[in-house]
Amino acid sequence: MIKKFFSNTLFIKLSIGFATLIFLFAGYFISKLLFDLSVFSEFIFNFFLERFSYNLAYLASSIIGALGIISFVGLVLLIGSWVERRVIARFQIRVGPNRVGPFGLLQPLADAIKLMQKEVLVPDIADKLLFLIPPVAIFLPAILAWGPIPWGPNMSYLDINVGILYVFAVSSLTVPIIFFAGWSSMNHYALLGSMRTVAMMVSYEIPVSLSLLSVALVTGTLNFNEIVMWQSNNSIWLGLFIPFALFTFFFASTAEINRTPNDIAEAESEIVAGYHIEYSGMKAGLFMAVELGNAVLLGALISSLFLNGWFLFGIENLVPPYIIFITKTVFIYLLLIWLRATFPRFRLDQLMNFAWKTLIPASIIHFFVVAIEVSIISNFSEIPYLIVLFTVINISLVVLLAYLWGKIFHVQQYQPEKIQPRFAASIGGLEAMKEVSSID
Amino acid sequence: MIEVNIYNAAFLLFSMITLLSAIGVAVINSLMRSLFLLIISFIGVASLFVLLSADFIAIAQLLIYAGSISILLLFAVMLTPEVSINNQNSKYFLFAALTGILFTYIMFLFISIFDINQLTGLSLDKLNFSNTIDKIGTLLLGKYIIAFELASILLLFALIGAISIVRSNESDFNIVATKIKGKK
Amino acid sequence: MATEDTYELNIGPQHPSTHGVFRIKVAMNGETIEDLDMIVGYLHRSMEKLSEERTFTQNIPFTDRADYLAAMSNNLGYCLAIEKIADVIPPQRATVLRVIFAELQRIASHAMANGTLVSDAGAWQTPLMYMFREREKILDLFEMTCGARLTTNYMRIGGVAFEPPDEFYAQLNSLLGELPDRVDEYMEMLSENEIFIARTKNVGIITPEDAINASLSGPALRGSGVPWDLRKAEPYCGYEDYDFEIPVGNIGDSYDRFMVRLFEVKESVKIIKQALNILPKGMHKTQIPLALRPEPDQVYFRTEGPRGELGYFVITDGGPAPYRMHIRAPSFINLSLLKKLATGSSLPDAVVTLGSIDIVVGEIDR
Amino acid sequence: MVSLEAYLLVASILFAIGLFIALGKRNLISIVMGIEIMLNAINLVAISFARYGSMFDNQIDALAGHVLVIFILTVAAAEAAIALALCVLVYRHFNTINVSDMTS
Repeated sequence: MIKKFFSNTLFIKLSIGFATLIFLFAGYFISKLLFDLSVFSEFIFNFFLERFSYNLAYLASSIIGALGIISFVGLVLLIGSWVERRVIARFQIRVGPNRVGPFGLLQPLADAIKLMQKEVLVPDIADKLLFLIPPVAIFLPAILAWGPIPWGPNMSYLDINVGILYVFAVSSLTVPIIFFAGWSSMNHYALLGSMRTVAMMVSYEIPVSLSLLSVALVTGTLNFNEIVMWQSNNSIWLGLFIPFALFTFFFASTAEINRTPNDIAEAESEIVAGYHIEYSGMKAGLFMAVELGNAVLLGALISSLFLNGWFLFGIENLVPPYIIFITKTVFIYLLLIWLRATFPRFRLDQLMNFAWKTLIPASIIHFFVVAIEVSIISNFSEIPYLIVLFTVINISLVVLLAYLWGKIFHVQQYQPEKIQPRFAASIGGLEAMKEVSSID
Repeated sequence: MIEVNIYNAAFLLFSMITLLSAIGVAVINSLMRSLFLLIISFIGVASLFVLLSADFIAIAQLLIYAGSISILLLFAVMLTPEVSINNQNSKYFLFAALTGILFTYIMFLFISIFDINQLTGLSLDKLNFSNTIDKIGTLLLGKYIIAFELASILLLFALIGAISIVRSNESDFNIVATKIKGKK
Repeated sequence: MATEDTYELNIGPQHPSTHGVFRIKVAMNGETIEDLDMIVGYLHRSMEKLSEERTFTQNIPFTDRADYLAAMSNNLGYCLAIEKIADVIPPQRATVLRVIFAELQRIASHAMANGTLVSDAGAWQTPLMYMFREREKILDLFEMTCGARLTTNYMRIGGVAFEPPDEFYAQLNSLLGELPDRVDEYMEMLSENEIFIARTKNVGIITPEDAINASLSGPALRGSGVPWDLRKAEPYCGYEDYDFEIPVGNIGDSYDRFMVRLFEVKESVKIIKQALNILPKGMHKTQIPLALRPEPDQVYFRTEGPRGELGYFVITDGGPAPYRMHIRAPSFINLSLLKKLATGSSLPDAVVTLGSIDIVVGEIDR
Repeated sequence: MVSLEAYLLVASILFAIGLFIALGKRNLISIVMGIEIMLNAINLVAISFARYGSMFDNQIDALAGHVLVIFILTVAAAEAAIALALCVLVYRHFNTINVSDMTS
């Protein structure tokens, strides 16, 4: 009887309903309790300041903040690879990892354990020192760049005035590290991959910097918090106001972090794995983890620079702001996964041509346009809705230009009906073969 | 006696990183390894700039030295293969070492006779500014505008010059080489 | 091979885009391929020699392993050759069943070829997985009929081994109903995809003259615009009774070869539908002597496999085994043009070209 | 608070190391590296004087050292580009970038 009741569908529905209610209540209280995490770091700082010296308090609070960021990144690396594999599996009509733990959630852990058990092979002719440093060193820029990210009000670890430049400078440190990884392997594939990386990153840093420059121009600051506040004060998302900068930043960043369709640095069908071909075991795993972390970092950067950070139409007063921020980040990350599951890869020369002949000139022109608009806005600040007007103009311009670009350059050239195969009957059947001349 | 605090510890750490990796650049025979150490030395100098409350300059140092000039050096090494991998001393290295030691000694003398009491940095603290970027921008586009424009022209010429030097074919080079020889 | 300006790179024998244990030794100058050597033989199992020791029927499993992605077509070619030399006439039902299975195999093989081509162009296996969906259904049909998915060993001298079960026809009909939609889906997904066009259009162009001089066949030849299909030119198995078209490409680039394969899938669907309509009742196999001893003779019989002209050259000396057997493997001959196509192109283009030629190493090395 | 002396000490040692590299190495690229280290030392001196200088009346003048460093960075970038282009050119001509080999 009791057994029958427990197997009843009504019971299951009831228990699910109760669980949801309890979860909602608990979530409400927890969110009230954890609304502003900066309270805790302030508490720790004051605790140490009262009992010990300022130095110790400074050290303790900074270490705790760093641990917070590192633990978040670690969590991202653990769950992110599961999310990526699972979502891509859905795209590919598969199930994905589903064996280890509930829904396969422990699969990344199992992978890590497996990778750690594997032998680390060092090629005999490799430069041993330079071979062993990069897998560890590549974590430094990946972690350091998380510093000035604004998680919420009062919740950025490095609230510095040069935030954008800092992220840009720190992430440019990955270039030599990747180069040393490829060079020291003494493998031609690795060398090809690292030279590709260096060439790509150097080229695509320019559009990235130009798009970030237009962000700085509009907001008048390089501080992440102030950029987020500017967007909420003017009640406009920068991604809407300067959509071309958003596109440039997104596309060029996918080239910088080696995501499809720009993952030519480690194109597995061409140069097998690129710069980390000779790394085995956990060392290769570290490179892959950093790639994943960089993808999430890109999501965080875009959501704070272009998508108004932790603000979301007043919802930030109800749920903790960092939850909103993480949601936006995850959204961008899912977009990256979508791209990865869908697109083939560009060729190196195509990407280079696109960077130098299209993206950089367009970015420079866009920068001038933004400068003119900003000066108009600052000179006629008494007119309301000027920003909205320019937003509409910018969006329509970008759409129009994209349409024209596609119209002029590609659709004409490759009209589907022109490049489709013909049927032999329409060109004269097998007799048509005789027309093919000059057979030796 | 130097007080033990975070600032001093950081100074010691960063200056040690800078100097030791610079010494490594001088000592190590493999050019790639010394290049790696050179990048670390650049990063150390950038960290020292942070300690000197020059945030913008620190980031610029990181961007230009560690991010760009090191890449240029890497490209140069890759474009001059095999023969360029070693980083050995020339026959003048004893002379060079003597020069370095002499220079350091002279600088010690200068520093020791320097009246340091004027330069405490406390007056700068009184000026009380939190953001150097807009001040630097005002200076660059105000007082030093001509130098700024000249620097941009210099960069442009360097860019064009570097490209034209590398792209020039052998006959052009011969002309340049004969001119240099003629000057000798 | 490598000069002062170049360096040597081994693509393979372990490389994701050589589709097997096939090795290309490349002299590269930067990203450009200056010279290349193709080295085959890593999968050599000496089938042609081994077949001299086995009876004609025992040799059929070898043909499964030659082109392991098109076992049915290889079975068919071999059996037709032996039937011609031994004057065995299969029953009508067996011939129609052979057509059905050969065309199903062609669809499966083309799905694999196109999927791996898109993977070589850098898509993260999504199109490959989509195309595997149809291939899996076809392999299910094979398994239902003869118990094996890949190495089918289904055709026999004088017919086919087994009668398909009853549920085979229902599943086949539902598959035929959805296949044209699937092909349209791929066309929507890939043939107008900017990146895919940028990667494959004008890459690895084979002119019709080159194609004919290098004795290319199959989609690689038809992609160049040469309308040559053995099913039309030298019909066998009653192909002359079916109504189907031969798609040919425009300029002979990788994109054209890809599209020709997609269109051929549609034509194969048409053939299978017609074959199901005319499928007669009766025996699926004639009785042949256990040890077939044909008169001393020689025969070269060629069929249109998924990769091109699949020929079997068999010499008999009156014994129960072939005196000599040679397989004209289409992949091997198609591959011969790679050196010309890849020299001077970049590494990614060479990979796409290799993928569009669609080699199977089991057939190359035999 | 570390005094100005310490920074000057570090800068002078760094400069001496750079001098040693620039004078005592065979490889042209090493010499360029030495020059970069020397420029770094000079930057350090400029910034430390800007930080510790007490003769400034207003904020603007206090940052003159920073502006100097920006110009040095510009010149360093230009110099590195030209010097390394010359290295490549020399390599193409002499097939070596060893200084002592080139003199003979």
